[in-house]
Order: sequence, then C-alpha cells, then structure tokens
Amino acid sequence: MPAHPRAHPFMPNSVPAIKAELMAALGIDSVDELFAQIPQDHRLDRPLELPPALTSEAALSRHMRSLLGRNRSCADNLSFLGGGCWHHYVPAVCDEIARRTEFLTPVWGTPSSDLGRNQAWFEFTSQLGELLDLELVALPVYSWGCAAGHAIRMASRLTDRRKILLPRYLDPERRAVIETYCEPAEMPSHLEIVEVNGDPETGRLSLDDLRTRLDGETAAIYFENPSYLGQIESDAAEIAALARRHGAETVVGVDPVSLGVLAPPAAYGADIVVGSIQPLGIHMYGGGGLGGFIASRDEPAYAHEYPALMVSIAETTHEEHIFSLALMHQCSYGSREAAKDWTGNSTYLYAIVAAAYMTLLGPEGFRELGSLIVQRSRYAASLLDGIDGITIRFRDGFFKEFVANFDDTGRTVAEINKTLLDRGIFGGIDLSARFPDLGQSALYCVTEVHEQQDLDRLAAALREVCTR
Amino acid sequence: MPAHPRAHPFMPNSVPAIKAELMAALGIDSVDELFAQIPQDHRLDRPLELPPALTSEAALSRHMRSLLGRNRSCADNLSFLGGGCWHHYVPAVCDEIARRTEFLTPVWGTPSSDLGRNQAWFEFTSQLGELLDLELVALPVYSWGCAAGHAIRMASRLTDRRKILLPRYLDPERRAVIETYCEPAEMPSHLEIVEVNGDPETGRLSLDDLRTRLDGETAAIYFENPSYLGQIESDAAEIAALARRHGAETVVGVDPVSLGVLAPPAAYGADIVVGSIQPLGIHMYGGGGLGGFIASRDEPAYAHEYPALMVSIAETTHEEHIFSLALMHQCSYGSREAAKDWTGNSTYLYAIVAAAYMTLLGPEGFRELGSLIVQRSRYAASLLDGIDGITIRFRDGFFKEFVANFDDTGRTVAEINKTLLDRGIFGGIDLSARFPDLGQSALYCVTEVHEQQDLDRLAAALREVCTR
Amino acid sequence: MTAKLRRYHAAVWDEPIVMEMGVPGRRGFHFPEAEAAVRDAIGTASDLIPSTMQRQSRPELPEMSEPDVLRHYLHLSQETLGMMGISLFGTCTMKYNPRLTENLAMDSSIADLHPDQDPDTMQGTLEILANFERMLCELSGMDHFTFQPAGGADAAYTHACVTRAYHAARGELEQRNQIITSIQAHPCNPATATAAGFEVLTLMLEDNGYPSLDALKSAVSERTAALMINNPDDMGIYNPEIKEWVRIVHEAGGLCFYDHANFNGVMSKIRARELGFDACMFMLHKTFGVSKGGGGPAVGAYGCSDELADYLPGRRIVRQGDYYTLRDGGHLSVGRVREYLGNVQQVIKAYAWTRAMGAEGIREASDISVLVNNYMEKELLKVPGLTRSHPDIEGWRIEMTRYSLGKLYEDTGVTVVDVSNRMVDYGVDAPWLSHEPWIVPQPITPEAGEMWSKEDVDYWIAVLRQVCEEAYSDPDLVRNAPHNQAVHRQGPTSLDEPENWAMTWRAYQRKRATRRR
Amino acid sequence: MTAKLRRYHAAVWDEPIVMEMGVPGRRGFHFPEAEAAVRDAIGTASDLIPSTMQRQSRPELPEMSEPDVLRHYLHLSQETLGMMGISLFGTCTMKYNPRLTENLAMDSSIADLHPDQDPDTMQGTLEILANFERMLCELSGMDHFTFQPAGGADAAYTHACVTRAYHAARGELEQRNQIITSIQAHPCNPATATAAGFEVLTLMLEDNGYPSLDALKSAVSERTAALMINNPDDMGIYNPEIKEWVRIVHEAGGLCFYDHANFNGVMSKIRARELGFDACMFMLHKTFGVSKGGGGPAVGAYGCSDELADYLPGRRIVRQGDYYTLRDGGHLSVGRVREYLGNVQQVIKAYAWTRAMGAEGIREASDISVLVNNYMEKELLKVPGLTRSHPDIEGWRIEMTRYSLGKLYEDTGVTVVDVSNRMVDYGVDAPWLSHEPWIVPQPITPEAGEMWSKEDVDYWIAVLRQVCEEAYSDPDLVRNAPHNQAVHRQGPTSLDEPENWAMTWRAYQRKRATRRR
Ligand SMILES: Cc1ncc(COP(=O)(O)O)c(C=O)c1O
Ligand SMILES: Cc1ncc(COP(=O)(O)O)c(C=O)c1O
Repeated sequence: MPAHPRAHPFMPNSVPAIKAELMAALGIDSVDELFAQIPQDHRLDRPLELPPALTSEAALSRHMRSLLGRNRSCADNLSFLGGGCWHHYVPAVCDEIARRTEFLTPVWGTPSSDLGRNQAWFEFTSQLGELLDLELVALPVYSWGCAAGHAIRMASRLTDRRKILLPRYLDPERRAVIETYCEPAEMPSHLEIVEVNGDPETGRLSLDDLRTRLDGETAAIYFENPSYLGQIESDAAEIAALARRHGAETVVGVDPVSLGVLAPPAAYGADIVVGSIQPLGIHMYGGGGLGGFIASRDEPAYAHEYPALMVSIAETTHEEHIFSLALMHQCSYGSREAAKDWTGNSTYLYAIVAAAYMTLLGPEGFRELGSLIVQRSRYAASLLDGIDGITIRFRDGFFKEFVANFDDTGRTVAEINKTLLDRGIFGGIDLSARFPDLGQSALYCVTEVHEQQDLDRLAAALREVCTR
Repeated sequence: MPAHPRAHPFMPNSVPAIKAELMAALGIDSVDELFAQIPQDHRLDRPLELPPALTSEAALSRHMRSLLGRNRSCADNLSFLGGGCWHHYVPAVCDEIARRTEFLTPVWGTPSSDLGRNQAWFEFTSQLGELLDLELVALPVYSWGCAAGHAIRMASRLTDRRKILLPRYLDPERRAVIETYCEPAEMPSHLEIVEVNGDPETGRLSLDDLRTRLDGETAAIYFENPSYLGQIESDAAEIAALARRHGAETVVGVDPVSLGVLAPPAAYGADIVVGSIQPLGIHMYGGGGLGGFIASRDEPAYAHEYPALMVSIAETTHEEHIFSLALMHQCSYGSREAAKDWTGNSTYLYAIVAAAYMTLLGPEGFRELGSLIVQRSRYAASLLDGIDGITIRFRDGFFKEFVANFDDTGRTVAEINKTLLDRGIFGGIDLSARFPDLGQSALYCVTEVHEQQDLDRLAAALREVCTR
Repeated sequence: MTAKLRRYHAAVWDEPIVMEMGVPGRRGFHFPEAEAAVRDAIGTASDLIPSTMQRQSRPELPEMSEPDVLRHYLHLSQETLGMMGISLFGTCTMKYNPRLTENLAMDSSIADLHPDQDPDTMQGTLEILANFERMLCELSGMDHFTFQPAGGADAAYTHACVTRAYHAARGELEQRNQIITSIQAHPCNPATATAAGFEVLTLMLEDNGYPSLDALKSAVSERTAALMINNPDDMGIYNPEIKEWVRIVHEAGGLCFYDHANFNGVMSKIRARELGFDACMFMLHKTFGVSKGGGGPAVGAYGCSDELADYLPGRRIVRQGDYYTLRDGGHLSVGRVREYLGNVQQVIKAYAWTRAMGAEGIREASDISVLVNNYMEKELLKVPGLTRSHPDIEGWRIEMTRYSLGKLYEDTGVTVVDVSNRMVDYGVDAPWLSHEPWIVPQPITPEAGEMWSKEDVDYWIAVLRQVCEEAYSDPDLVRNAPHNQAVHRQGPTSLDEPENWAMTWRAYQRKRATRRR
Repeated sequence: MTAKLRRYHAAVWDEPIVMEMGVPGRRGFHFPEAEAAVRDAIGTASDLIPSTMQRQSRPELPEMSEPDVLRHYLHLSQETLGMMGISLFGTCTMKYNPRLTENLAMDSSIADLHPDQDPDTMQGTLEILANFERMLCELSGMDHFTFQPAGGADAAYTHACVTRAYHAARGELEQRNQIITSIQAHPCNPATATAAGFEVLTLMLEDNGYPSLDALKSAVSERTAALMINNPDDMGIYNPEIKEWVRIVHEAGGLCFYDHANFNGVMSKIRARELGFDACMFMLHKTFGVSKGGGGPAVGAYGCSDELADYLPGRRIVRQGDYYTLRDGGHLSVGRVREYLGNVQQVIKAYAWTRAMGAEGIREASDISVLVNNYMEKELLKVPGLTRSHPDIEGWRIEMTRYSLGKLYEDTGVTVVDVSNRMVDYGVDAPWLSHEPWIVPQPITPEAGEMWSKEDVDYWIAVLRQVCEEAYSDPDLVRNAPHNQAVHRQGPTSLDEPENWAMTWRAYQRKRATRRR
C-alpha cells in the first residue's frame, strides 16, 4: 500500500482536502460525529473483512477474466437448451442500444427530460401490440413466470373466482413461480391450481380432461402456445371458447418470436396474453436476460387490474407528443397495500432493446425467423428420429422445441448429456425428473442459430453416443 | 434465394418501389441509362465473382468468428512483444469513448456542429503538450515512423540541409519508413542517412561516433528515448548540445508512457519531438493501433513546417470557446503540391481516445505507471539474467524493454520462441536478423500488464527451455 | 460555494414515433433461408404449421433499414437526459457503473450462458455468486443470500413468502396473518405483503421522525407474522430504538425484515443481523454499482439467518472444495419468486464493484455519502422556500434528507413538480420527490452518495436555488418549464381516463380517430 | 417531395476544457504497486532511472475521478453532430458502419494482437487479409493489393514511391521526374508526388469537364514518371477518354495510377486494370463501410499489376494451402510507407462489409448511388441561387454532383460557408464544399451513396432549399448561423497568425496572458 492513501477512482470526494473542506463547513473534526444518531451498541466494532480491494482496473479485469474463463458458453459450444430461456441471435444493433449510457445508467427523470427513453418504451408496447394484435401492453415485469402469475391474479380479480387451470406439461420453473403467486392454502386469497392433462398422443392439452375441470368456479385457464414441450396448441380456439362458456378468462403464454408465423392468441380468443421478451434481442445471461410481458384488449376492466407500469402517449402543453405513465394510482407506488400486486425496478432496459429488435426485424423478419425455426427444428427432429434408440415423442406440430425420448438406448438423459458435453454439445433439458411419465426424455431446442451443419453434427454425435 | 429479392438491410432504397419512383422522377426505364457517360468498351461485361453474400448478420457473425477463432491473442497468452507496438492495459473508459457513435462514424462538420470532437482533439494536444512540456502539438499522423519521417523533413527544410543522423539500433520498421521519407538518392530532394553507432557497453548512442558524424551539413540527429533496445539515453542533453553546436536540429522519439518518470525531451534540448500514441489507451489491433505525434516549441518557424493538421482554440462571435483548424493553407488540402508534405485521413479517433486516457491517468497515474513498468521490467531482466545461458545485454538504465542474449544456450531465438509458444508464451522480438552483431538476442518488453507471476512464469519456462 | 450555471439544452431531434417510419419492403435484418437439404427433407414452414394456427395478417411493424433503426434509437438515447447530467435521485443511490463490468457482461462468457447448463460449464459464474454471497454475509451478518429476486420489491415479496413458509412450517400461518410496517417504508413493503396474502398494519411517525415503541407494541400480537422496515428511512432519520423493535416483534413470534435499500450511509457501520433482524435485502442495482437501466434488470439480494435458510427460493449454490454445484431447495423452500438464479450478470457486476471498492472503499463511501448529505443540507437550508422535513429534529441526517418546498408553494404557487421541470433546464436530472403518501408537502429528496464531486453537488444546489429564486421573481417561468428540453411539459389531460390513455400506437390511432369524429 | 423540417437543437453542455477541470489529488485510474518480491529484488523506480533523466516537475494534467472523465467525454460526444444527422458529405461516401464489425474489432482476437506475433497465431487475420486481397483484385482487375497505406493519401504516396522504385530499377528515375495529374484530382495526389520528390504537372479542365487529350499529350514526355488521376472526378464527370489517356502515358513510359476514391458509383461497372491502369487505390474507410472515426484510422488499399508487385511496400501474405505466412519484400520493394501490415482491424471490417454486400449488393449500391444522385440533382436545380458546375455539360453525373452557390452569393452576399453553418441548424451534417482550388464559386458537393433513404435525401434537399430561401428573405439569419448549436460560429480572428493560434492549452494560457497585458 502506498504511504498516502490514494483517492479512489470512483469517489471524487475521497481526496483528503475535500473531505476536510466539507467537515470544516459542518464544523466537525471527524466524520464519525455525523453518525451520532446510531447508538454505539448498534455499531459494528471492527472493520469489514472482505477480499482485498482491486482498485486497479487492470488487476480487477484480470481477476474477473480468470474467473469467467471457467465458464463455457453456448456460443463456444453447441447448445440445445431452451425451455424458458433461449439462445437466439442478438443483433449487434441491440447491443449498441443496450449499452448507450443514456439508457444504461439512469433511473427516471421527467417525461420531458426522458422523452427518448419513454418514447422507446412506447415503441416497445406498440410493436409488441402489433405482434400480439392487442391494444393494451404494459411495461415488462420480471419474467414470463411473473407475468403469468400476475395475469392469473388479474383473472381471479376480474372473475372473483379462485380456481386456476394449468397444463400438466408446464415448465417447472414457471410453474413454481406461478404457484408462489397463487399463495399457500392457508391464505384467504389463495388460488387453487388444478392440472389439465396433456394428450399422450399429441402432447397438447387434453380437451376431454379440460372439459371435466372447467366449471363455474374457474377463474382462468392458463396455457402456452407453443407449449412447454414445443407443441403448437391447435385447439387453442376451442379451449378459449370452452373457457368463455364457463365465464373463465383465457390466459395464454406465447413466445413472441413465433408470431411471424403463428396466429396471435387474441385471434383465437385469449383474454390476457403473457410471455417472455428475452427472445427479442436479449442475451440469456445465464437466466438474467428474462423479462415478461402482459397484454390484453384495451378495456377499462382489464386496464384497471394491471400491476405493471403502463406508458401512454400524451400531449405536451404545446401539442407535441410526450410519453408518460398512466393509471399510476393503481400500482404499488400509488396505493401501497391497496395496489394491484406490486411493481418496482423491473426489466425496462430490455424493453428498449426489444423495441429495437422488433423494428429491425419488421414483419418480414419475423416471418423469416419463424419459418426458419420451424424448418430447422423439424429437420433436427427428423434426424434424431432416425437414430436407433431415439424416438421423437410428438412428431409434428411443434415450433422450436421437441421431445426426444431415449428409453430404447438403455441410457439416461443425464448420461447422454454428459457424453455430449465432452463433445462440446449441450444436450436438451433433461425431462426425466420433471415428467417421469415421459421416461428418459429431453427437450431439444432449435433456433435460427443452429445451421444445418450443427444439426448434422448433433445427429452424428448422438448416433455415436446412443449406439455405443 | 427467395423468389423476390429482398431489400438489403444496409440500403433503404433497395426496395423496388423506391427505385421505380426515383427512375420515374428521372424519366428513365433502367438505371443503366445513367451510366451512358461510360463507354461500353470500358465496362466489365460480367457480374463480379465474389464469395456469396452473407446478408444475414447471424451468418456473417458466425463466419467472422470462426475465422478469428484461428487467432491467438496477447490477452489469452503471455506476450513479451514490443518494439513499436505495445501491450498496455486499455481502460474500459477508453473503449467506451472510442465506440461512441458520434465519434466513431463521422467525417467532419463545422466547428460549431463538431464542437465536442474538436474540443476533444484540443484536449489531446493540450495534455500531450503537458506531458512533453511543449506548446505546439499537431493532430496525430499515421504512426511514429511517419511522424519521425515528417519531423526529419521539417528539420531539413528548417536548416536547408540534407544529412540526417540516425542511431544504428533503430526499429527496422520505423527505420524503413524513415528511409522512404528520405527519398532515394536519385531524387533532388533526397536526404542522406548516416548511422551513428551504439556503444557496445551501454547500448546507448556512442557520443564519440556522433562527434565524428556531426557536421555543418547535418540537418538533424534523430534518436529515441528510451531507445529501440530499451535504454534510457542518459547523454541526451549532451547529444542535443552537440547538435545545436553544429546548427542541426535535435529530433527525439519518445514513448509517452515513460513521461511520468522520465524527463521530457524538451528538458534536454530536443527541438522536435515525435512518438507513438498507441500506448495511450489504444489497442494494438495487430499493428492497426498506431498513431504518431509531432510536437515542438510554438515558434512560427517550426509551426510553418508542420504537414499535419493543427487544431487551435479560438472564439466564436459570442466569445464562447471554439476549436478550429489553424494554418490550413500550408497543408496539402490548402496548397496541393506546394504543401509541406501531405495529410489526409489519419488517426484522429485515437486522438480522442488518447485524450481520455491522459485525463484518466493524470500526473499520478503516469508516475505510477512509469514506476511500475521500470520495476517490473528490471525484475524480469534480473530473473532472466540468472538463467544459465541467458545474458542481459545492457543490465541497467532501461525502461520497458531489454535485450536478452541466448548465445550461450546454443540455440537460436527462433527455436526458443517456438518452444515458448507451445507454452502459451510469445517470446521477445528476435533481433538476430535485424542486428547480427547482437548475436542470438531477443528484445523483451515488460509493461504494467505483466504481474510478477507472469514474469516468474516466463523465467521458469525459459529455464526449462534453455537448459534442455 | 458559487457554481456558475451551465448553458444547457437537450438534444432535440423531433423524432417520429417508429410506427410512423419506414416504407413497405424495407428490411433491417435478414435471416437465411433454410438450407437446401433442410428444405428438401422437410418442406416449407407452412406445411409444418397447422393451418388454423397460421398467422393470417402480417403484424403492422415498421419496415426500416438497419442504419435507420440504429439512428432512430440513437436519437432517442440523446433525447434522454439519463444521468448525463447530475442525478441526485434520492432513495436510488446513483452510482458509478464501471465500464469494465458493463463490457464484461457483454462477453459471451456471461451473455451466452443458459441457466440449465451443466454446472461444469458455469464454474466461473457459480464461484462469483458463491463468493459474493459470502461478501454480503459479511456486510450484513446474515448467513445466506439468494439473488433470485429481480428487484428490491421482489426481495420484499420474497420475505413475505419466506414468512408464509416459516409460519406454515410451525402451523401458525393461518393465525399469523399480519405484517407490520411504517408509513415511511417503501410502498413495495405493504404491497408485497398484501400480494402474499397478509394484512398490513402501518405505523405513523411521531415527532421524532419514527413510529413510537408504544405504537409498535399495540400493533404486535399473536397475529403478527413479520415486521418489514427500512432504517434509516427516506428522510435520513435513523431509528435508534430499532433493536428494541426487533426484540418486541420477536417476542410476539414475528420475523423481522430489514429493507436495506438505504444501505449506502450505514454500510460498514451496522449489520442487520447484529441488530437482531432475521432477514434483509440489498439492492445491487443501487448500493452495489450495477447499472440501473432506467428500471432494471435489477437484483434484490435477499439475505437471512440460518434459521430461515430452508425457506429460501430457488436453487442454492454449494461449494465443494474448488467446485461449485447447484442444489434444489428442499420441501420447505418457498419455491421460486422468479425463474432460475436471478439476474446473474448484474450480480457479477456487483461483485466486481465490491472488489473494486474493498472494505476500506466501502467504509469511505459511507462516510462520504453522509458527509456530503449534511453539507448539502446546510447549504440547501439557505434556499428560499425550502425547509427540512421534521425541521425540529436535531442532529445530522444519514445519507439523504427529505426537504419540503411547501413554503415555496404557499408563497408562489409553484409546485415541486414545476421545480423539477425547471431544474432539468440547467442540465441536472430531475430529483426524486417522495414515495406515496407525501407526508411533507411538496417533498424533494436529493441523495448525493459518493460518486458526485463536491463541484457537482454545489452545482446542483445552485440550480435549486436559482429555480426557487425564479419561482419568487417569475413564477410563470418555472410553471411553464421546461424550456430547454426536447419537448415542453406534459399537458393537463388525465391519463387515468380510458378515452385519454393509449398504451400502444394502435390504441392511440383508434382513440384519436374516435375523438376526431 | 415535401419533407417537413425537423425542430432540431444540438445538445448544449457548456462543457469546460478538461485542463480547467479536476482537483489536486483526485484519481481516475490506479496502477498497482509493484509486488513485494519485485520491490525487494529491485528497489524503487527512482533507483533505476539515471538521475539526470528523471522527470523533475509533474505534468500539469487534470486530476479527475473516473466517472467525471467518462462524463466529460460523453458530453463532448453529444456535442458532436457526428453523422447522427444526415451526412451527404461528398467525396467521402458516407456509409453505414455495421455494428457487428465494430463490436468484433473490440474483441481480443482482433484488438490484442501484436504485429510481430508468430504467423501460427494470426491465421485468422492473415486468412481474412489474403481473401480480401483477392476480392479487391476481382473488383479492380489488379493482381495484388497491400493494406499498409494508412489512408487514401498514403496510397497515393505509395504509388509515388512505387513509381520511384519502378523507374529506378530501369535506371530511368533521374530522367523521369514528372508526375501528371489534373486540377480535379484530390490535393493528395500532387502533394504526395512532390513529397516523393517529383515535379507535378497539373492539367486544367476543358469545357467538357475534363482535360483534353491535347493537353495531356503536350504534358507527357520522356520525363513522365506517372499519371495520377481519379475518374469520375468530384463533379461526378466521367472522362470517357481515359483509356486513351492511359495509352498515351504508357507510350511515353509512365505508369498510370487510378485514384479510385470515387469508386462507389462505378463499382462492378468498370475495372481499373481493364482500363489499362497499372495501379489503383480503394479507400476502405469510404467505399467499404469502415467507420471513419472523424478522420481515421483509415486504409488506402493499394493495388497493382503483376509487373509492379515486386515494388510493393511491407510484408506480403503468402498462402500455402490452408496456412498463411508472411514474406518480406525483396530488394526492389519500396520498403515501408508505414509500419507493419496497416490498419488491420479496418481491413477486417471492410472484408466483413463486402461479405455482407456480396457481388449483387455492390452492384446495387452503385446503381442506387448514381440513381439517387441524379434524382437529387433534378430537385436541387430547383433551389434558388444554386447551379450545377459546368451547367452546359449534358448527361447524367455519376455518384455525386458539384454545385455552385455563386449566384446565391451574388444575389444575397451569403456564402456557402454561411449556408453550411445554417444547414446544421436543421439537424443535418455540414456538407462538403470542394477541395482546393475552388474551380466553381461557392461550391457545394453532396453525395448520397446507398445508405441514405429517399426520405433523408428529400429532407436534405428541403433543408438546403429552406436555407437558400432564407438567404434571400433574411440573409442575416443565415450569415449569423448557426443558432441551434452548442456554440455560435467561429469569430473572424485569423488562426494563421502566431499571436492568435494556440494549439495547446499552455500556449493559450501564455498568449492570452500576453494579449491581456
Ligand atoms: C427503501 C426501498 N425499498 C424498496 C425499494 C424497491 O426497490 P425496487 O424498485 O428495486 O423494486 C426501494 C426503491 O427505490 C426503496 O427505496
Ligand atoms: C479522390 C480522393 N483521393 C484521395 C483522397 C484522400 O484520402 P485520405 O483522406 O484517406 O487520405 C480523398 C479523400 O477524400 C479523395 O476524395
């Protein structure tokens, strides 16, 4: 350590002379005096024990890089993981916008001084609204799971009912979040979750089972399209119609990158639509890239149940466009315990990134993307289906994910994935613990980042692995 | 290929309807008509044969990354290469500034609309002026070698003489550039280059030899401090005094990161000072990070010989500060063949980056940096000196580079470096072909990026390699 | 202290809304066609999608070229003041976001990781998370931390969930259905408590700036599930009876949660666990130097004692020598408050920030925050029309002070919203006012923290003084502010009416059409 | 064509000069102390530096914290219009700089490469350079390219050097000491020719917009070393006799160099080699999508025929199957015009851009450049006070057209500099006027290229029309422009006088003191 402590690069006032000047202005001799309010017996009586400071950026950078060097990423390897966080290509423009300091660092100002950021938010909701064919889109919440949880609670408040139907084949992560939002049975506002079976033939929701579960107590049916297992719910309109017949809300979770080729849920009767914005130009960040959206028709009954912030276009005193928060009184900032659920710092930077992504792609980009994914994922499935011991569980009607079953290989998915890992391949998500009825199955995810050669390489590796 | 050609993402007017609209406005049916000026027999009569277009960014990104994956960088390995391009730590702030689109993409506007950029340039010259203790600093030229070449030509014009003294131990790259600038013997304006020997004991310039070469024809002596072989020219004041006595200019090349601890050349009598700005926060980029500066006292005689652009502070009509180009008439934009050499697009983005770097470091940063480098490089030399078969050629008085001789190992530097490479180490520059009199010697460069552990690792590797 | 006011003007680009931009047929991004072998084997996409599920009409997205998209969003970025000015946004602890870590986060070793990867391939991330957990334990005295909560409010929600699980495990959940908080607690505390199913009891402040022990005593009962409280509060007042509070709540069988959002002034000085708290939360996007992104991605790091460990949500990192693995929560775990491990890249940034600061830097940051806040207070109290909240409470405030422009408003009719609209005209970011409810009239809450230089703080003070003086001399100037921004102030139309709000362009198109009729 | 004019204002930060900022003792960046073992073994730095060579006084650099440094330069970036507007800067071919390649260049596989690394460790770079060389050969018909020249002017200089070496090898250098160029050639051609030691003959234009064959014939002689010429020139006029020119110069024993800076309009249409040229240069920072950086780093890719290959500067890349090595130039090589292989990262960006475009994209870019330029011309000729250079020459221009505001000046006294100072008030970047000498009065030279949308081009036209109309209706408005920038226009003081210029802060301090005396 140098003889004289050095001012810290992050702290312009850590210069002794400045501290002295400030103390002089206050007429104190020691900063300690300022903490008089805190009783001595509250105080920590020793210095903190933290690893040594790395105030040299070069040293810190090296330390961080050496730690991160222990990671192996989906970019350096060939990954087929999906299920709730997906490896899509992130356009360089999205990164450029995400790192603009004006967007990256601040909290909020006024609608005038934040014009650009608020406009970008409005462009996010407006474009997502086009993809969804819906007029009301809120700013994003933490994640798809959280969006689903909130939407289900909205549905319960809207219907004043407490029973929620969920598909049996649902991402356990999302499912766990939803359960938390439904509250334990002890709570007076508990929402009861009832599972609807999947059809063992198609992987889609069993309409028969749905009919037996739906009743006058049902607040909402929540399902996803494509489903967790990748299937396109072709009975979606029927499901929504059934729900409507029972006075229940239809809440649909959707992958926005599918919407260039798949019908938007509003078209088949969804009342509230949720989903992830992570695929819209946001890196996976080990799960840190999530963000969830909530959308619906622009009807006051729905609007009044949103917990999330909502940005509206408005006019200035001089008739310029300006963008500002609407219905603030109903969120937790506005009404504390009387609020609709709660809000706070969320994933608003990603809203801007997603806006840029949607603008970049435009209608044709989404169409191309959706088509390419459907084709390549089907190609992958067909390759795998030809391998001894591997069966594709639901052979068609899927979007980017499909279920490969390895029962006939006599090996577990865990074993197979370990062997793939040695070859630089991250195999699909192991479903065996999540859904034992699917046997040794894995959820393979194929997106636009997978070129044919990658899929061929996967097939070759699996052929080797499975037939050993 | 899709049936309808897609508009290209970089070309907003590549939409057929827009092209049609533009053609209609001109009353033409085909764009070909616009090329009527170009005679048919000038035309290429076939489409270009280029590799297939990668209009998909994902595909292009993958292609580029797979190519670049064949590189092995100084960051992933341990490099001791220097000699004219150096691995210094680049602060993240420098990268942030370098990539700001406002600085990155444009050419020029007006002094008012470019206020920020021109101010940053002025802050570059002003801070470099402080480091150099000089009042006149131009915007950077292409490289140190080019700066030296221009400075030598300035000296020749200033003295109206044509003989130039250069140290024998000079970077062959820089030397080759200088030679080009001195023109071949056939040219009427040819400058004759005369070598001054190095002292075999110290590696520094031989004053005795200098005395025999200096005469009334000598336009300039050019030397570097630290020298190419890393030595601090402690006789610099004497050299400059000798030159002055003969009416010659003293042109000194200097490494700006040494100036926190080393005396600036002006302090020992340099007339024109040149050097590289690459160490000031600019990546090596495989040699693409170079930039050269030229500086001197602010005397009209000197000012009038600069070929480079010069930015001056000035006032607006409203007495605000503004920054604008001075003495434009003497550069090639202003006077074509009557200009002082020539100028053009240069390395102006780097001037901004270097400005940010100098501001970040401040006087104490430069002092710390210089001290650390001197200590660590000496430590490295002392470790190597202890290894059987390795001799440090000039044991003290060096800054960041030193000469390690391997004669006694019985192996060539080339062999040793190949073996080091297998261990992830890039050994020092092989001097054996460049300066056969130094035997099997290598120029090792140590900077702040080399922690003690790296130097110990080098020593251990060399011990192994040399004693096998 | 005589700071010269800057001549400032925001960049004005008069930028259209993206929905109005573009031309049919333009493209910003291409995807390749599927490879020939794929097409041959599989056919076209429309063959693969059930016809009822195929999209019928193209989404009406803008059609723009790549450079135009980039330029549009760059223009919008320039039209965002966005901490390019001086932002003393109270309760949010504006920090320097080191560009090193922001750059690192874009590296594929962070950006391109899938949360379900084999732990073998995430050792770097897991080691950082595990080490940072230990560092936060040292800062708080807690035994465990989870990074799953995606914001401060989510950490509060996590606490409400942990509280449910804790009491449920004891069979007391039905009985213990009340959570106690104070009117000065952040709204997310009562809101998340309610969302978790609890009833909320809110204690009011006494003259000394915090609720009385008596009020607390009469609130606690066998129905008490937990206390959720921050300290110091947003007025900068530290409740010196907090240990007693914890004792009282514990005695009643409740858990105590320390909302440590206002940690900056007290870090290294006090530790939640030693004050008796069972749990606490740190906002990494606030105290720990992580970029705020205009509102996330964020992390509310939730810490607790060993006793609550089993209730934590999500997978836990387990260290085995130099190797790190993940363990699922047991049967007591609250499950998930959000998917996966949380905003991992933000945790990594916070780790790096903390390493850059070290123990000594963190102590100094706390010192400086408090020193500068009290310096500001001294200067601000000279500003006409400004008073301190609870003016009669003696003593120094911690890292921020709440003020009131109530007098200014009475004297001039100029509101604190007018004032902040005018402040931005001088190139400083709008200040924070107060959470709901406003317990002082026309509140304003600056917080300097450790990143703003004394010059910046002086400048900010000079701006506020200037604006308040303008309010007295030329109130319309302030009331009509801003004058130097990209647009004027928002008009008076309420956005709480269905006919006025329009959360998307298509809603706006429809409503505007309606209005025109 | 009716573009609505934007309300524009530049960001105004009133930012101090960095030399006035900071406080003694502040730090923006730390270096670690040398490790204990190093210190113990070696001692302090001052022991290691000869005392006469130790710095005596600290450099008077500002002392600032890291966040303050960052914010300062961010403010300056916002105060730079910098192609955030519409930049039709003629002769510079403003291009989209794909962010993919800009990001890639920051990757350590490009950024952290040392030029002296073993070729084993640079195979990626070498492969790209070798492939791009082949691509440029296809575009030009040449046999070789070098990327060593660090700008267009440096490529011209390279040609002058190659010319020297070529004639020297033939023993004719002393005799062949003249280089012929035209008054419309870029100033760097005559300047580099002179700097290389040649005498320059400059041909003037005839009525048809280019020098006559007769003028050329009377210029060539046994003293002719080379012709250096661009085509089309900056007026957009293509010299249809260029093949004849080449023949004449070749017959006289001179080399022909094609300055292909204005390549955008003719790429894929013509090839320098097939027109007979021996050498040419492409500006990668212009035609090939590389960021300009406000003036470099740049690349003037210099190409030549087999006959000149041995004279090329620098090391050459040699392909051996899939492996690439470097070979030193032989004894005929001109040596070096700059160190190493040139601005390698910029070549990589150019390669990526060219791959993104493909042959078809490049052809289309050329088509669009020319189409849009002629569309602009049609519209601009309606602007009051504006005429076309050489108005009587019939036919379409290539990718740019030079105009004159001489009439505007005569009518109103408003100069083209005034006009460009006013144009920026509407958020468009200042246009290029003309290189020296101005052969038309009050010249202005827009070039649209392929990256600006028709809407942007229409907007630019509308701005120029607006400004010209203002010149007629309210000339002072234009003469006193700009009005919406961070500062006003530069005052009248000449910066060519020693007492006025100040290229550094310390010079300014001294001279200002002097002036005050
Ligand atoms: C005291 C306090 N608690 C909680 C929060 C909520 O944090 P977040 O917005 O991250 O949800 C805040 C936010 O400012 C706060 O100040
Ligand atoms: C025709 C022509 N030649 C040469 C040059 C010089 O290029 P650079 O500025 O890169 O040196 C230019 C620059 O604009 C040019 O237009």
